[in-house]
Amino acid sequence: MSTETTAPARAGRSAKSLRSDLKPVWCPGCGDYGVIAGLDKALQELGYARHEIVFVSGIGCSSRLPYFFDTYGFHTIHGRAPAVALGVKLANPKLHVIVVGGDGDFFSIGTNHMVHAARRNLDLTAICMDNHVYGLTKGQVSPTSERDFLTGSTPYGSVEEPVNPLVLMIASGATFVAQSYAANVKHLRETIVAAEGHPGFSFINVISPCHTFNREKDFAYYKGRVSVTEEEAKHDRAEAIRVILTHGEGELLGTFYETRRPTYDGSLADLRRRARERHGVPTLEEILESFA
Amino acid sequence: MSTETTAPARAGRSAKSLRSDLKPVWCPGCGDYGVIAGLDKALQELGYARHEIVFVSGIGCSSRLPYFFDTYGFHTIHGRAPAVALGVKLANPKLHVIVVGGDGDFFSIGTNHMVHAARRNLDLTAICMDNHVYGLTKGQVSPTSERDFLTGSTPYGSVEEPVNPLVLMIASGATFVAQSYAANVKHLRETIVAAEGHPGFSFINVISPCHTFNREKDFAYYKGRVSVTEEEAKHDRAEAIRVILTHGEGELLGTFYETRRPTYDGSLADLRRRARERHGVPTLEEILESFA
Amino acid sequence: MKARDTRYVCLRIAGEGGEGVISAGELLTRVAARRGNHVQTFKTFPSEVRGGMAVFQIRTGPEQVISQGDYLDVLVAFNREGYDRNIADLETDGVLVFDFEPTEEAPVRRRRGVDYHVPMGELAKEAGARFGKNMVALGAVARLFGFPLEGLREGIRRKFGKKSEAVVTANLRALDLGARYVEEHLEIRHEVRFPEGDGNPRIVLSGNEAIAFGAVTAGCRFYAGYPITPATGVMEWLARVLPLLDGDMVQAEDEIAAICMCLGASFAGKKVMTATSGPGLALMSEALGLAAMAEVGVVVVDVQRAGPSTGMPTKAEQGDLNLAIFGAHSTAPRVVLAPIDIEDAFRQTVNAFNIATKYQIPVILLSEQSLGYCQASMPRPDFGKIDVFEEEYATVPEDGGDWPRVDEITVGEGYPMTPIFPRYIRYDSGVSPRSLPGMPGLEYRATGLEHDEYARPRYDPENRRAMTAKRKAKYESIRREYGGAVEVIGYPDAEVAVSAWGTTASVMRHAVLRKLNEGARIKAIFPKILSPMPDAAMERHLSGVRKVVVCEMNDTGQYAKIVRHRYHKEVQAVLKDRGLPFKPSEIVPQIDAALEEVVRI
Amino acid sequence: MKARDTRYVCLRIAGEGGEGVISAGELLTRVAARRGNHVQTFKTFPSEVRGGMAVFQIRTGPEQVISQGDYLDVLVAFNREGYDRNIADLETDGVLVFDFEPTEEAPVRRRRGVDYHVPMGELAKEAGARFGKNMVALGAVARLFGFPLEGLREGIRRKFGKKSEAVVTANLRALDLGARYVEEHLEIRHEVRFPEGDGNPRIVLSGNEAIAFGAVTAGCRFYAGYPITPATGVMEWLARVLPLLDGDMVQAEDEIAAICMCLGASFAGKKVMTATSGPGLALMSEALGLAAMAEVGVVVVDVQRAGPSTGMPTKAEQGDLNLAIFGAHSTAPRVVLAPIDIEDAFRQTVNAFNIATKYQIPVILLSEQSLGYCQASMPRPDFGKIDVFEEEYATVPEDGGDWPRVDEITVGEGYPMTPIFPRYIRYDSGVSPRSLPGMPGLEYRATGLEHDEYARPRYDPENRRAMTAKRKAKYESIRREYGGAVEVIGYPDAEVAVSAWGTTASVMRHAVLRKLNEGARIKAIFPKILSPMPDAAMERHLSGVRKVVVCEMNDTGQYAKIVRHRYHKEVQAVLKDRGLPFKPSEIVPQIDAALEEVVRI
Ligand SMILES: Cc1ncc(C[n+]2csc(CCOP(=O)(O)OP(=O)(O)O)c2C)c(N)n1
Ligand SMILES: Cc1ncc(C[n+]2csc(CCOP(=O)(O)OP(=O)(O)O)c2C)c(N)n1
Ligand code: SF4
Ligand code: SF4
Ligand SMILES: [Mg+2]
Ligand SMILES: [Mg+2]
Repeated sequence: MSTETTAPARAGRSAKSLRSDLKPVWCPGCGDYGVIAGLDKALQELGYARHEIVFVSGIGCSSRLPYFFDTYGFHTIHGRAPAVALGVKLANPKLHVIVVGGDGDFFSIGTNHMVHAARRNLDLTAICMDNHVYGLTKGQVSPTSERDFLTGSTPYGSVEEPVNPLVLMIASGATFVAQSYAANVKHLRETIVAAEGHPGFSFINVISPCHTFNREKDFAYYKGRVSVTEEEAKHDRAEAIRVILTHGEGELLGTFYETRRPTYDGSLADLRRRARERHGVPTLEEILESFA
Repeated sequence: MSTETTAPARAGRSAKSLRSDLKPVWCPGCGDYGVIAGLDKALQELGYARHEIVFVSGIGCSSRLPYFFDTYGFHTIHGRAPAVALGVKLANPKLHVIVVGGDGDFFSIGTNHMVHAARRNLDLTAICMDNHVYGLTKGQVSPTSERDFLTGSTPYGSVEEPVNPLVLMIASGATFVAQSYAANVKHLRETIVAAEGHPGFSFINVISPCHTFNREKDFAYYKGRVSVTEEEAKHDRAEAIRVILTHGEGELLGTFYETRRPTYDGSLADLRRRARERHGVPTLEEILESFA
Repeated sequence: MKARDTRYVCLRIAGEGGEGVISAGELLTRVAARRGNHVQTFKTFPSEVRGGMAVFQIRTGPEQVISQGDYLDVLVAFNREGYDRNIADLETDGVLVFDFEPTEEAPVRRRRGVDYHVPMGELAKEAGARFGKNMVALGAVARLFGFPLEGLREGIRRKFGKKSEAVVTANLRALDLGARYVEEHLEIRHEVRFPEGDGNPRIVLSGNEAIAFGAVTAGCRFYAGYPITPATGVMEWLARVLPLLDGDMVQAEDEIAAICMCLGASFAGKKVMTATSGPGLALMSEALGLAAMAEVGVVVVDVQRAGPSTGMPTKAEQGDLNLAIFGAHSTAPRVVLAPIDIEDAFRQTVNAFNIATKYQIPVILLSEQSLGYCQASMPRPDFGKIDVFEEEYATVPEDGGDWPRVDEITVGEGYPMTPIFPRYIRYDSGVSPRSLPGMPGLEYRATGLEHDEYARPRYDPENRRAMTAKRKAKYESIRREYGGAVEVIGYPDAEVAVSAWGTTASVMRHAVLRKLNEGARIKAIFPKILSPMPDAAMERHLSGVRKVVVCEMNDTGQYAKIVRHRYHKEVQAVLKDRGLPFKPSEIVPQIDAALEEVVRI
Repeated sequence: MKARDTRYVCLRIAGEGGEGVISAGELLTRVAARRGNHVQTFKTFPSEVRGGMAVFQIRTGPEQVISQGDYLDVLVAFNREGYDRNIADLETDGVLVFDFEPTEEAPVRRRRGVDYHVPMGELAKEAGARFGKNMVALGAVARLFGFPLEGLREGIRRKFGKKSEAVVTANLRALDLGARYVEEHLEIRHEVRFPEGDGNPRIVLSGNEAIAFGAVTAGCRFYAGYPITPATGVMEWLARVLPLLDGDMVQAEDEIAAICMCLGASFAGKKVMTATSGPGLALMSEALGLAAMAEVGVVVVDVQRAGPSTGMPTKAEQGDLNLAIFGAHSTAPRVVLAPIDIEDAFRQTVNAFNIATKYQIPVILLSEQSLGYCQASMPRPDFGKIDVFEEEYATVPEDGGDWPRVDEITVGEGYPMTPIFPRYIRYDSGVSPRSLPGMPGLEYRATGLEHDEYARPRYDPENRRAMTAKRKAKYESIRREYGGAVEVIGYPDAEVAVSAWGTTASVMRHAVLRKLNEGARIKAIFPKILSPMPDAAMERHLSGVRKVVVCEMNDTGQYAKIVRHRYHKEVQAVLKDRGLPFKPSEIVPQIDAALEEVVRI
């Protein structure tokens, strides 16, 4: 398959947008609408054919996203999207695989898979719609919620230190780590385009407010508290972590870390090539002889 | 219960050592023997009563450790020891809970629980016996194995970047992070004593060679390649990570990071106290009235 | 087959998610119970947070309400969709209250019955209550069906008082506007009236609350869980209450962590619980095996929802019976209970803790979406009459005496003979007294490996046989204790029986009482424990029965197969897998058919 | 009941883990097969990496070896413990070769039979082969039982050649010293002889290898797994072979990731497999539900081991049948197969892929510890005769024509009517043609939510009913295709039948053939698919049967209950849960008892 094959014309399909006809089920004003917009723009800019894109998601408000694009998609189970995505990408490395999900999906039940996807440096982009709360289950504390956060499951305030997704992903071995914001569609688009251009595991944490269950942290709250970093992306892990951790009040957007190392899919292709060069490509009959 | 109550004398119990009569099933020369020795010495130095110690482990050669101490223990399932330990500690915060396991147990199947235990800063000590390989299942690649490592599951060499347990634990929020070595029982003992003295989640990565399945990295290999850091423990996360990552060849022992913040058990005790102060301690009958 | 009991009223509100359908319904429910009505409610809402349809239904009457009945007496439709999707459930002579414009293509067409148009949205705007449509509706409903407004006013004050006076005022205004609209614009042309309360204020609990409260009553002081619809309510209730009782509620990182935390706390002496739904129970399968092997008690609540996989998370199904009974590798004894209504949920939860504690075994409590979200009035429990099992721990033998004798198979070659605490000593009951970490002289290591009586790993065949038998013995003890746990209604010698589990049993009870009233010779058989099955009692009650009608909310008849295969009975399996509970009217004809057939034979 | 067939020889080597028991055994096995012997082996070793007892057993004869037989003809004991633990299994007139000093308190006491002391350890030291005890033993065995040394020498060269010439030389020296010791010091006083090979070199595979090779044969090109005893062999074999076939083997971070990676790769067009054991299968329960709902084919191998929980990881049990069949929340269709021997493992694996691919469904292949680690000779498969199912994908309608018509229920209100690819179109078979990511114009989103034919989330009752029926129809199609998949041996009109699954069926076959030889009127019934059960054929073959002897390696009779409950047969369940497989001699008396009883009635 290749980009030359064009999809058949279809009634109702917009010439450029990759959006599907399904209306998002999100609350009006949900940050995730901004993420859709940024993604759509980025994908148009990248010129990807819709049949070459695969959105993989877990479960959560945010994980509903694949339905709203007229591309391939796999709406899987809670927390497991990175593992499913690995299978998709290795089965067909030509596909553009984009993993989307929420802060709970990625950094609570899904942490193990995120850490290992980052470590392997599989060539895909993971976009976390971080609203610091469990949206779909109607408001419980999430691993990115701040201390003292009041929710249905923390009626006396959370006593847990939030995880910093950016730091965790850098520590785990992600090779492109950025933060963006649902209300800054331009920045989001640019960041997604850059992440897609990066060969390896790219992680974008998108601040995507849930004004239904995280009322304080709505768009108004972020107004004036969000700024785009002036600094260049660091190539040094400790340095990048320093930039993130020493940033004072407010939220910093930007690409904090970027480095190149062999991708997992690339290394495996290389491994296959090396193995076959050394041992040849056996027929079934030849394999049988190894049992003789 | 308290340390004053002394356990009944028992035939065969050594006056000081906390070791049990069960002979370890490990290969002769396994690094884990050193870990037992260091632990035994540290526990004696700390003067803990055996009935107040609980070893919690997952599955692996290393996870067999609880049998070899005559204390309480829970030999659970693969990867889940940190979660079980949380339950033990919260049920009875007076207990000294020590989680032990292997690199696979902690950083492959168990990653999610390790990250969140660190984040919560539960007051316990986790000791990873890091042999960079799966011992019990007879030699497969582990998340801490180096690239190109040849094992049963990587006959053409591993293509994955190893995870750095120290960096990952610091990034996750552990408040005491150290590395030690099975052959340096003195350093190990001191590190364990310090970790136990630290209120909060302490993580010690112990290089513990498996000469059976990671033949190259035996004690001989480490001889001369292991040094104890001269630097003080950093209180700054980025700094600590820098020290670990910029260290050149060889393995560095020492405490890299130490900080104080509220422990999970402490915060929960506080939360309970606050809640009861505000709302009182209801009887069942009073709770019933909330349904009226 | 019309057997409407006019003393009961069933009212449904249907609207857009976010329009306050649920909260209005809950307010009405609580106020009704306070004045002494018996009530039972039912709700569904879309898994989308906003949008989609939300439905709240309340059935109320002079006696304990045991099912939702068949048809609605009143439908309150906030919009066209609410009408379209629900009108079929309204009695032909029922009352419709609606707020939308009927058009020529889509008229509100009913042959009989009474319709009232109330412009709820408009009135809400008028009241300045942005989201007040639901209160307008309540006001109108109160006036239309003779429900005292004062109770509702008081309810609004209690409910919103904590928020702000402005909210209270706006809602009160909306309520009054609704009532006033009825007074001023509508002529009452129907008979339906809310029943009078008997003046005994009742308590109202949802299934989730009944379970959470049951847990606390049984002594639960540690809960770890992970949010999941429709079980989250259990966790959220306990998050508020446990700290007040010096207990902890931990939101774990996932379901595997949740059950493992529980096992740790149970090992260290707490009574523990976790609650989840099907996907979470599936994830807990491995750890449930550890609980069985290490003999650590734990109560796991599964508030079932429609699967498979994520399925329809806000819809009802009784689909997890197989997983609950069989979802373990190897033989890992576990107990399965399934409450049939709110009061039963409370009592079975206490029971679950007693079994888990006494037998050191995992107990799975199968609740359901339609129970978890359903609210009902129940009598106030008498705490003095509730048995709560408290464990006796092992002690160190006095004067340095020996531990209780253990069998010689436990003395394996190569194993040290130092006398240590025989944690897994084989008594006839299969249960061995345990110690808690912190107790001096009783150290041992709980383990998921096969082990001997001293908790030492052992793989030899003799030991294996002995320890497998030990764990099995425990299971048999439970069977002895609960062998008679079957509820039977009707004629002992009936040739047609009906059977069900969970909430379907409650609905079926309704249908059976109706048929018994009509003089039908039938009986209903409801096992109170689903694993181990109370075989002796089931067989006794089934003997002589020629046909069993089994109703179940799943696609394959998981329970029907037990009755058919285990008891070799001819089963007429009535399966409903559409995300919604049974109605009595769907069961009655099945009983009729079975009766007819048996007569024919 | 002595029916020893002296053409077969069964030899066991027992020693300390790490003494090379297994590798010596495997060498002997392979060399025997090369000279045309039929062989089957069995091994156990402690889960501890070093220490504990290791046992290797080889049975060889002139025809296909279908079980390990009852007693040993030869026992080679490397030490006292090896003797003590195994001597009971040696034929009273069997041959013992041992290396330890009998003492007065613990003599080597046998009434009949021949004993040879061979100082293996000492000779190994003499040979300068540090770990050469096993080769000394092989040399002695070869000389004692007439096995050509040259084959073993060649085997040693092939095995160690890659390491270094020094290793080869040391091992060869040890071999020769063993042989020489026999020649010089022992007088041969026994009859047992290794059978002659027929000169047709055979292939020898372990169960794990047979499955891995079957997968590759069926077209598997993606494997993700997590190491676990006793399944790791599947993964390690594929790690070597898949890259050569341009496929990938991924060691996942855990079992949940493993199956999810497989689902992703399957969705994108690969034939996929993962292999695990009980604890891993338990962890995969949730994702298996996703596979069923999203209709993504996957083959999951469970090499069962003794549980519950971690249990006895190196010991055998057939304990996961319930979990395999029922381990899902809600109704999640899945297929369960269980090979009975090595050749069957190969063929059933191909079969599993065909079913998974054709029906887009998860298939669980239940292997066992005693199959995974057992090696056996099998005939070379004829690849031309093996059916491998290849999928036909959906295509875009030509000339912009319409998609195939779908039923009107799929047109939900509020759902856009744009004609999109009906991925889950409801055909009678329940199977819908799919597309792969990368195929233009056929975009869709696979999903674990309930959905309509266009793969759009939908929760309404009508759609639910239709889609549940669709998934069920698929299940029925499989039942139709495999309804006759039952192997039957013996008299069609026998009143006594025996039945079993997995490797116990293979042992049982041995016992049945023995009884049939003796003229017993019995039959054996082995279903070749365990879920969905081939009911039609099972009922046909069971009709007229008055008693069924079911043998099974678990504590509760998971399969026995199926036969008893599903087919209403009187079942004599013979359960063995001691970590070790059945022997024919344990089955024969059960058949006798059943025969007697049926005659008596
Ligand atoms: C195994 C499992 N556990 C729990 C759930 C319930 N659940 C669905 S989404 C979700 C978390 C939602 O939070 P997040 O990932 O942050 O996404 P958001 O809704 O905020 O976008 C949970 C706990 C589930 N579907 N499956
Ligand atoms: C759920 C589950 N998966 C897999 C296994 C098999 N298993 C046992 S230990 C182990 C890993 C051992 O490696 P590590 O944790 O590094 O410990 P080591 O043996 O090296 O000390 C594995 C994969 C298991 N017991 N349970
Ligand atoms: S609940 Fe929050 S995250 Fe979910 S759709 Fe609404 S605003 Fe968005
Ligand atoms: S295999 Fe390795 S880790 Fe395991 S006991 Fe032996 S040396 Fe130690
Ligand atoms: Mg979120
Ligand atoms: Mg290891």
